[in-house]
Amino acid sequence: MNELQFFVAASAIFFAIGVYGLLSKRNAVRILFSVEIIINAASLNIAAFARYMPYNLGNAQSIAIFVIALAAAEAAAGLALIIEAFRLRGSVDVEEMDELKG
Amino acid sequence: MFGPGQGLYWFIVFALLALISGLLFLIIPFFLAPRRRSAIKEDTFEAGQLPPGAKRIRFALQYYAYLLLFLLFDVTIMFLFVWAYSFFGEGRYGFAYPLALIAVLLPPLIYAVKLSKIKEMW
Amino acid sequence: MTETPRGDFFKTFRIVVTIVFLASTALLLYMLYGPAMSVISYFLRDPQAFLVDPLFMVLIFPGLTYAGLVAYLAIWGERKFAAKVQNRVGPLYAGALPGGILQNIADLVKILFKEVIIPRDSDKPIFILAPVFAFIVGSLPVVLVPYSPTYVILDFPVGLILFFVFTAFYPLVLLLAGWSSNNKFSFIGSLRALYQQASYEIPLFLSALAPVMLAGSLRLVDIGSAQGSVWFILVAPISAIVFFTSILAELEKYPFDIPEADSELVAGWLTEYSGVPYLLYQFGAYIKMVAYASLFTVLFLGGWAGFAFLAPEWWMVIKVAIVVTIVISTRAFFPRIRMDQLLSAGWTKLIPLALLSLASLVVLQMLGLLAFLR
Amino acid sequence: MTRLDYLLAIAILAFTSLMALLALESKSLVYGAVSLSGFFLGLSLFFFELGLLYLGVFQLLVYVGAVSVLILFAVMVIGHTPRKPTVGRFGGLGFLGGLFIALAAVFAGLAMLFSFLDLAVDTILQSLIYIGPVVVLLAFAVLFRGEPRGRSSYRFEAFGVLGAFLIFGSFLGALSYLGSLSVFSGDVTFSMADVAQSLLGQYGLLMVVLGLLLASAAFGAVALAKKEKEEK
Repeated sequence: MNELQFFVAASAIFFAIGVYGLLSKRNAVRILFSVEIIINAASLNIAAFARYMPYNLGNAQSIAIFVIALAAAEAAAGLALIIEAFRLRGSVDVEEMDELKG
Repeated sequence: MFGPGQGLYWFIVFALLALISGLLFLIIPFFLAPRRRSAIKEDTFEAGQLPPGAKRIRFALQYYAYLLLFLLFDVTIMFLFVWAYSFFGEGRYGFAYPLALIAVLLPPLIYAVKLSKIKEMW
Repeated sequence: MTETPRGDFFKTFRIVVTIVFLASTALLLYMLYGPAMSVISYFLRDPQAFLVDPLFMVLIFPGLTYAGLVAYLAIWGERKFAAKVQNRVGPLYAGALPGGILQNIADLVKILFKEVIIPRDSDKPIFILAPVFAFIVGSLPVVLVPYSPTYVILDFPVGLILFFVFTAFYPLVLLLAGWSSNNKFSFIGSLRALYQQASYEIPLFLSALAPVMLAGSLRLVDIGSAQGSVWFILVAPISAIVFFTSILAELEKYPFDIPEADSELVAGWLTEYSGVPYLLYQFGAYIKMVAYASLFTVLFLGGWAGFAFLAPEWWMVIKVAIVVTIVISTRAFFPRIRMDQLLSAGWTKLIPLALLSLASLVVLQMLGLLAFLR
Repeated sequence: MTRLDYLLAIAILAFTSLMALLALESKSLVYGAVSLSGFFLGLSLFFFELGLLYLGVFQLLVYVGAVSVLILFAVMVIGHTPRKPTVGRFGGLGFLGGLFIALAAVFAGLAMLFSFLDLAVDTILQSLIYIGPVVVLLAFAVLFRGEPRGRSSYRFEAFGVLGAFLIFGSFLGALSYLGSLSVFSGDVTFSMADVAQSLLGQYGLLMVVLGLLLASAAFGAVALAKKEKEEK
């Protein structure tokens, strides 16, 4: 096996773990964790390809950095939403957030 | 990447030393110090009073905005570090981008600081 | 005084800690075996060469022994100095001529024999391990600071940011410590500390941009070497002042010791800690202070630049000693300020000042006055 | 990569995937948040291993230094599930440690075997190496989960495992294709100038737009977190 394969497989493992969490958890905080894991897996993928395919390392790092910054913004907004939901109903279970159900 | 000639090797040695000395200090009192447990001693310490009410309390979120600002500035300053690194490159990249970044950050800063001063808002 | 049954927890915990301890000791011995052998083989022929060996650096000079020694002297000096200012005597009996200089060793022995009280309702794994992490996190930055181009353990291309990374771990540790104590005072104290650290990290980073701009590098050795002709404190004085103030806030030193305000919050986030864990926190904090003082010296005070009659490392040591003295003397001089004042001062005064300093550097560069640095 | 580098990378992989699973599966949310910061740390170790130092430092400062703190803070605000006896959780940790060591041993053994024999391993065998840990870890995740289960919970579990397998299965094809490529495995030297050139030169405008996005996210978050006037 070559090195690129190893790192891409690592990123795939993280991605799969993230998808598992996203599908099976009902706690909003855990869902946020899963999203973070998925985003991190993506940035690892970018980094691995940049290192082992002869591309511009600077560009690859910038793109991964943008991914990270985006995820930071997402975490800030998501946490504020979760705290607000907790204030309104005293629970962060996404199954119970069904006010909009017809 | 990894060998006795490199700094990283010695970094790991240093970290291990710190870990070992910390754990050593943690282990020593198991042998030296007495351990006589009692209910009052292990109760929560609240300056001599009996702790009233629940142990964990809900607290006001008054300065939460500062934490959000911290996250925002953290990311931006990492960009500014790159700009500062290339500052002496004959002004190749100019001052437009950092100026724009800082200008973009100012409104949320003012908003958050203003809000955090009013206790009733939280 | 009823005896409560000893839980299974401590048995398991002691086993786990011992296993980790033995494993890391074995790894350390394995890693040190080769270098130590080579040192022994050449030491008799050439003792001078040992002084620039990495083993020497890690164990003695910029590493553990030196940092621990400076931290020790700083603790003693802080007590003695504050006592003198407040017309007390301070440490007196242990140790002969300077007066009580062995007091800390006496205290260490006392603390080792003290009972470690673990509150019943605390979250025990985090409660016990948090001080160890605080100690590690506090002592890791020492690795990165160069004492001269040869005396540096880890010469990292983005060393300045890595230094900030290590100090940025600290809020995580103290939040966990305050939470796991399960005490109202602890948690309020740790929240205060968190807000304070988060608020003052930003001016710290912003003011550290000035040396990076002037030296054109993020490698600490390069930044220090760039100050051979002129120290950066002369070029960017505002940045230096902001940096020093933020250091005081990060270290929870006296005008900013709100997290541990002993007259309001018992001991802040350290309320439930006693004995050895408390010692680990305090010692980690003082080693962190040494690291910050050396970073301030490298960034603004010219690093190892000095006259030729002393080796560059000695100049660095002298400057660090001066900076540490200034830091600990604040305890005697300043009152404590209020939480909201502190936070809004960080965001509304220090950040604009740091940005102003950067703007002044840009203007100087545009006028062509910074050409002498190149 | 040398053999030592391989072992290091495998250890990091085991650590990081363990942390990711613990973040999702640990009983208390605070422990989950701490494990999540461990996951971020492990990922930055991957970046350092790849030689992308600035990216690794960025990851550490933003994720471990800021995002983790924010998440931990929010989790502590929300409160936590009622405490379980510590013995059970610690027993779980012991089991986890055993699993971790076993996994690391399996990984290390396989890696040593391949690097010693230097065989042209066939693709199915490689895929097995990749699938193995995921199967083990996911089985563990299903067997030992902390959150109280509702009646419909097992259905979600099943969905989760199925989804993870589908995703990973779709990666496998790509993985076996990557095995046939010839990659550039020489040394790369990190240079800050590269990053500066691309971040300020090529993507400068994008950086400012990202700043705008971050600022608006902070605006929104502050506005959400503050109390409405009417609710006392």
